[in-house]
Amino acid sequence: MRWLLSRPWLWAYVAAIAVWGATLAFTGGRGGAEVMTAAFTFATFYVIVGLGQMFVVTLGPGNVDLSIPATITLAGAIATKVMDTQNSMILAGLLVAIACGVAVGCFNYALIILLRIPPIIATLSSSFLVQSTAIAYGRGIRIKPPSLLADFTTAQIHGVPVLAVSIIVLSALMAVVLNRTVYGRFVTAIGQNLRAARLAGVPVGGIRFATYVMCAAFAGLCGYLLSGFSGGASLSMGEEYLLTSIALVVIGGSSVAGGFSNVPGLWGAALFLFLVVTMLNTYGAGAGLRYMATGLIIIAVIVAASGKRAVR
Amino acid sequence: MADTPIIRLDGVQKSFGAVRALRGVDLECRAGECLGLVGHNGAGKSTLMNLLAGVFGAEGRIAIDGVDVSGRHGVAEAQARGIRCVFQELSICPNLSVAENARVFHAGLSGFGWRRRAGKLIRDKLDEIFPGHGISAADIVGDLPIARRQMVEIARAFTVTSAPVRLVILDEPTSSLDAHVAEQLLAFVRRFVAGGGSVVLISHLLGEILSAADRVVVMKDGQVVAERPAAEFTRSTLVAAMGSVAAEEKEGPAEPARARSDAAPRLRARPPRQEDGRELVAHRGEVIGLAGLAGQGQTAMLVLIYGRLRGAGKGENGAFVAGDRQQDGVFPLWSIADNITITSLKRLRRGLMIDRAGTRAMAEGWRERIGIRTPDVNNPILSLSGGNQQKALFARALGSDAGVVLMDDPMRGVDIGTKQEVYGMIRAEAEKGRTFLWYTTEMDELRHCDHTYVFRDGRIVADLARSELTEEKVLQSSFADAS
Amino acid sequence: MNAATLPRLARSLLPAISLAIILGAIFWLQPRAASYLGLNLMLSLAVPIAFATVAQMCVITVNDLDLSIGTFVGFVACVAATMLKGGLIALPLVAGLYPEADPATLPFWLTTPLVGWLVLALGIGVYALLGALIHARDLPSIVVTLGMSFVWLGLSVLVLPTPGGKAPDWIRTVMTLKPPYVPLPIIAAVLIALAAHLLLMRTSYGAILRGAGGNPKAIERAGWSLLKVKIAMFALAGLFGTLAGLSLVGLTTSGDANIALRYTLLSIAGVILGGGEFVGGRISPVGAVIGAMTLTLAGSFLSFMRISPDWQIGAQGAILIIVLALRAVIDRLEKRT
Amino acid sequence: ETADKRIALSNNYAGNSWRQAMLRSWDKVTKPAVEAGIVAAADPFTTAENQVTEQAAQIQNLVLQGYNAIVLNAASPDALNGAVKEACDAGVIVVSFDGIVTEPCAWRIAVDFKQMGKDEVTYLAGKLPEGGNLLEIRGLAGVFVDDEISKGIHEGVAENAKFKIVGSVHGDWDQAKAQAAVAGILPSLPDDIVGVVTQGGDGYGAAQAFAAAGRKTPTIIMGNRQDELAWWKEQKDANGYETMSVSIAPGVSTLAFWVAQQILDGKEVPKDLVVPFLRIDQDNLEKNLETTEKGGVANVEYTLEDAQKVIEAAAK
Ligand SMILES: Nc1ncnc2c1ncn2[C@@H]1O[C@H](COP(=O)(O)OP(=O)(O)OP(=O)(O)O)[C@@H](O)[C@H]1O
Ligand SMILES: Nc1ncnc2c1ncn2[C@@H]1O[C@H](COP(=O)(O)OP(=O)(O)OP(=O)(O)O)[C@@H](O)[C@H]1O
Ligand SMILES: O[C@@H]1[C@@H](O)[C@H](O)OC[C@H]1O
Ligand SMILES: [Mg+2]
Ligand SMILES: [Mg+2]
Repeated sequence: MRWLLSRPWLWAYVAAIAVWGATLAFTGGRGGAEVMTAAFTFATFYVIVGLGQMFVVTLGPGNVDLSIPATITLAGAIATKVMDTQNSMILAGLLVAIACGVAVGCFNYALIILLRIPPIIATLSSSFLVQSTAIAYGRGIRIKPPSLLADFTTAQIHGVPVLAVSIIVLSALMAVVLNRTVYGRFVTAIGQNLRAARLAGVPVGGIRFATYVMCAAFAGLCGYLLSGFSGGASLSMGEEYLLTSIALVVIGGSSVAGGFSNVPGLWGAALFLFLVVTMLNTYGAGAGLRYMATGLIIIAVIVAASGKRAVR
Repeated sequence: MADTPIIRLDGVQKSFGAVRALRGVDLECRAGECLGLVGHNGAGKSTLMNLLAGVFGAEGRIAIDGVDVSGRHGVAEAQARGIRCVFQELSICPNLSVAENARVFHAGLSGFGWRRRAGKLIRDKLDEIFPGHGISAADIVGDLPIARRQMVEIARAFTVTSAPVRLVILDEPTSSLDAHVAEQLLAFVRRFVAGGGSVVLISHLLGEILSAADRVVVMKDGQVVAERPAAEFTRSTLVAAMGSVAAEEKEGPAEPARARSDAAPRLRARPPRQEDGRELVAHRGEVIGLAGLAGQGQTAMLVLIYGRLRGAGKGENGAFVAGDRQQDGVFPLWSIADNITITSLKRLRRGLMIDRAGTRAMAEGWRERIGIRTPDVNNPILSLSGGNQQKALFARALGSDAGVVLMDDPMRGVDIGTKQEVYGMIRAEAEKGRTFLWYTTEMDELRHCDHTYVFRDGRIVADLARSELTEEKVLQSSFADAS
Repeated sequence: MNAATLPRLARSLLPAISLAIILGAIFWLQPRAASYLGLNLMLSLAVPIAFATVAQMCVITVNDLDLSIGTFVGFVACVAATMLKGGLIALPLVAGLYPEADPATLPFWLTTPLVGWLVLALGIGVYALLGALIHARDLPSIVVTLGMSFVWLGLSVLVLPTPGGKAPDWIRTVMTLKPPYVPLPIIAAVLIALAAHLLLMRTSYGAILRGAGGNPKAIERAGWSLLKVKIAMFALAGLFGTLAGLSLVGLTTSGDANIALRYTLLSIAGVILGGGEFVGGRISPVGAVIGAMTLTLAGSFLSFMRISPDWQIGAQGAILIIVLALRAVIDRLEKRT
Repeated sequence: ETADKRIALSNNYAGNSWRQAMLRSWDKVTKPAVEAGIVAAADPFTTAENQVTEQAAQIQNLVLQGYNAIVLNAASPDALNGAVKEACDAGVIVVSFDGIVTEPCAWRIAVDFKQMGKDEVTYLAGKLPEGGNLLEIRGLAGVFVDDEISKGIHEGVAENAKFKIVGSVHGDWDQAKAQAAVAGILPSLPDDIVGVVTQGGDGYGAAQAFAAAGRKTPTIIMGNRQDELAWWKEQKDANGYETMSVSIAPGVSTLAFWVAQQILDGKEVPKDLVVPFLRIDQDNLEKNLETTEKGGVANVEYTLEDAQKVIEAAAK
């Protein structure tokens, strides 16, 4: 119990379950399992980008990647065009999407390191360029994903989305990377004290580079899977991931000041964010009330979580 | 003295979780006296001073001017009653100017022309304590080297506007100052005390305590274990009172000077601003000293060499022991073990993953070897006292496989017992072939060096073998023009 | 003579240099812009952005970030376009309750614009409260203000479900003033910069406010209340945000919930462009205002360049990069000397 | 005579297929017009972030650049009035379309969005005389178009009491968003949803969400996007699925272009013009699908003659 209470991610799960319960209270318990299925389905995409964003945020104050939405869009557009609905090209599409992310990541880091632009502004500027590339390349034309990819991304076994299970495995892997590998330790060290990290022998440049690239690669992966899931890429497909990816990291119990983060919280936060919208839709709240409630609930969760953290 | 003490503590206790920092301390500070406070790292000195300054409360009785204020003693009250504190970890705002930092200290410094008044206030005090300080009131504090920052903070504590200054607590004020400036400070403390003020002086430099204090209080494990007039202590009785196991420092060179090897040096480096052909040369197994007044480019030299060693990649490896531990050393969210093992992680791998048993064993091993005072190496690093944090940083460097260890005035805040042990370790490691580059502001430590380079204004101005090393020579080249 | 003063001076001049360069480029591309009318047109929208940037700067001073300033400005605009002109009855929500009422017969409390002022004051109060909350519970401001951005947006949609309303005439009059010789936006920018500079850089309490960003512990140990500092800075942000909303609605003449979403990132970029830093209380009010004007002009510059629509968005990114790269170049040059 | 006149397109958003088709149509029609010397220039401009303030600044810049007319797809019907007024005062003709502005000095080429929403319900009433439960997918909150279409839908439902809207979500005119919103609310809705009323760009996402939940696909109104039409065709061939599709044709930008040209030419043009929306039904689905670019939007472009006809019709 003590162990549980001291987990930083606890509150994200508590909140998700509470919101889920509130939804069921309205429907009289009907559709609980289906809501969860839907929640896992969509939380999956949040988590993919959340993983990358979390590592970036862990690098310390001011580190954040605002180019995620544009990267998702570009990777989705390029991948669907490369695959051109052919099942034989699925793997090629995946590689292209990830390569596209890697390229954006390299560009981001080049701005940060060569031009010494603060990451927030660097990634914001690069997102404009990437979005333009996506427009010039795809011109907003929607190409259907290969059927196998569409099937894989939407497959369910007994109501359990296959994609969600795959990403849970990926998350577990990233949790190990964060906590048990030298890379993960180094990221956390840089986030706490950059100067000290450099003087303690951490290859600061290399680690930061790897992290920005990894984050963009995850965004590329998300764009690829998302275009498979929703029947093609669109120019606006990444939009909602801008603020969501940041909210996920922090609601999940990681520190925005860097140097301290955890993976399980991402899932709690992702489920929570999806379920809040579902709950408010179910209650039939108008747009105004819905926005307000969403905001207040986010604040409430962070207040509740902070109370616990002070005790620790 | 018949008058009531300015502040009086009775059976004060303070715990941080499981750590009992103070276990029933009685203490009195009187007007017109300098109280010296010594004790090993983690003895509870800083905790006690925080208490006096009202930073936090504690169990037990606190009386100011004979009035019991237990439970309602706070920073504002302490200041109103003329109690000031220069904390061990710097407490000034790096983004503000010197004058603005003075204003922060004085709520009354406001209204039209406050900046000019604040500037004059601090400048006058700096002139008084540290003649020739070279600090302007408009300087941004963050741009100043650490020694000057410390000078600003000390001077600020003595400035007066509305509330009087009666008791000033100086928690290791000289740790970042060179001998010359430290001398200025101690002289001022004597003058201040002579004028009826009261000072509590904490220092690990026993010479300072013995020369400046009237009365000495010795703390050990959260308790006062001895309290006598300074005149009744000698260096050795003081060390004995602290319960330090270390033998008293030997005088003079510990061993005969060795001739420098003719083999190719392990590294050579020239300061960027050096105009003549002088350069720093280090061989395997040597301990090289970097001396001079504080902030003359020694740290920059170390950082430069460190960067070059890392850039070179394979072969040579450097490890750095930070002196400014908050800025350059400590990872504040991590445990002691994590802090010690970070530089050695690549060695402590099994497959792709970090070997947990291995890291724990390493941390435990160093806790014992270097005597870090903590029940558990998995406690947060910030739960350690300043000196013990410093020991963890030593463990980090000595525990790595680095061939060259760069030390940036690393003994700041380390107690005398530990120092002796660390000196021994450095010697032993050097014998095994490691090279040490050691910047220090303490004359005594240069005696442990095979070769000493004196820095002034970012340049090497003297190059002394161990046999040539004397205090006069170092001081002379530190000040005089290199002619 | 301190060795550090020279680089500092160069860096503090940098925002002004960027502004001059971009202005020069515009005049070269479009000589017609170099006129009273041209400057007035190009810079009028810089006024609300400058206010928003100063608001953001207040929050950044104490090491926080405000992700809600954009929606807050939108909220103020919606309130100003409704209640500040026509009182409560100007709200579509309320008007629905009195379908056929004759305005003349409605009670005072339904028609008085005082309600609008009250709501705006409450908005600033909420900002102050946020500061208190963030300090008291040691919350990450990014998340709290992210939450608030939804709250303000929701409130705006409630106040004004579809874009519309009408700005009070006096705001419109003020914002369209045509003073002789110097266009209004330039006068306004100078005044904003001056006010913020005096407030934060010259007053004695301003030193405390900035010091709280540099070393909060030191401020606390000197006996100041960090709670008060946070409240003051957030309330100031609310005040400048309100001014941003009012000046914006004076220019657009009507409100829209989504009107200023962009201000959030724009204001952050403005502060950085102006030489401020995210942590450590290092800020420059004059720089921030110049930064805001540079960003506004960057947009004009682009439309004068006539880039293919596909790349117009990207070009905005490129401009940001180039202006900031200038900083790196000067830094490098400095290091070499 | 407009050979020396310059026209600019000020567009607030380019991030969806409809807007991209709109820009392509503009290019397709105006390039030849410029080459033929009908006008001197017809340059398109798009803002980066779909923001009123950004577009206001853009309009001011276009005025500075000396364009004679600005064709405007506005981010807000009211909030650009200040900038539009300044343009008019400077002698610039402003013609707004799709996202129209209310400033009296500007021309408006409006689609009756309210009617469009109402027509959706009327269609359903004809097809499903029994009535039943409906799901509404709305667009982006706080935007005029969203509000108008939704109003029309609700009016339609009020007139057809046998229909009931049991759920309403915002899909922001985006397939993926609509899919997520529908998937979230579906489990809590009754099993017998008979129809989904939409705003365009969200029908395919809704269909996906129904399929994922294992529910029977109701009659989903489509919004002329090619992927929606293709899905409809697939279903039609497989099981005779019936629905209709309706939206504004992106090519309306070209109508606005000609209208601006006519005004510059000195023609008397009424301030308010209405264009019909583009509706696709069961019988002309194939024909429309054929002419719609893969991944694009069903479209009509206008010629000068078409424009003159529209103007004449309005003048009567
Ligand atoms: N003084 C500084 N203050 C803050 N950030 C800095 C400073 N110097 C460098 N950085 C940042 O630290 C990062 C790493 O810089 P740099 O490449 O010099 O590190 P490094 O230790 O040499 O790493 P590597 O060994 O991998 O080359 C860069 O992102 C840079 O922006
Ligand atoms: N904030 C804290 N949380 C937990 N433990 C603490 C805290 N501050 C001090 N301690 C513990 O209290 C004890 C006394 O620490 P203190 O800093 O007073 O020692 P000190 O005598 O000043 O040592 P040094 O000479 O190294 O500065 C130490 O064991 C330290 O670990
Ligand atoms: O007119 C609308 C257009 O502005 C939006 O982008 O997509 C849906 C359309 O109906
Ligand atoms: Mg101490
Ligand atoms: Mg010391």
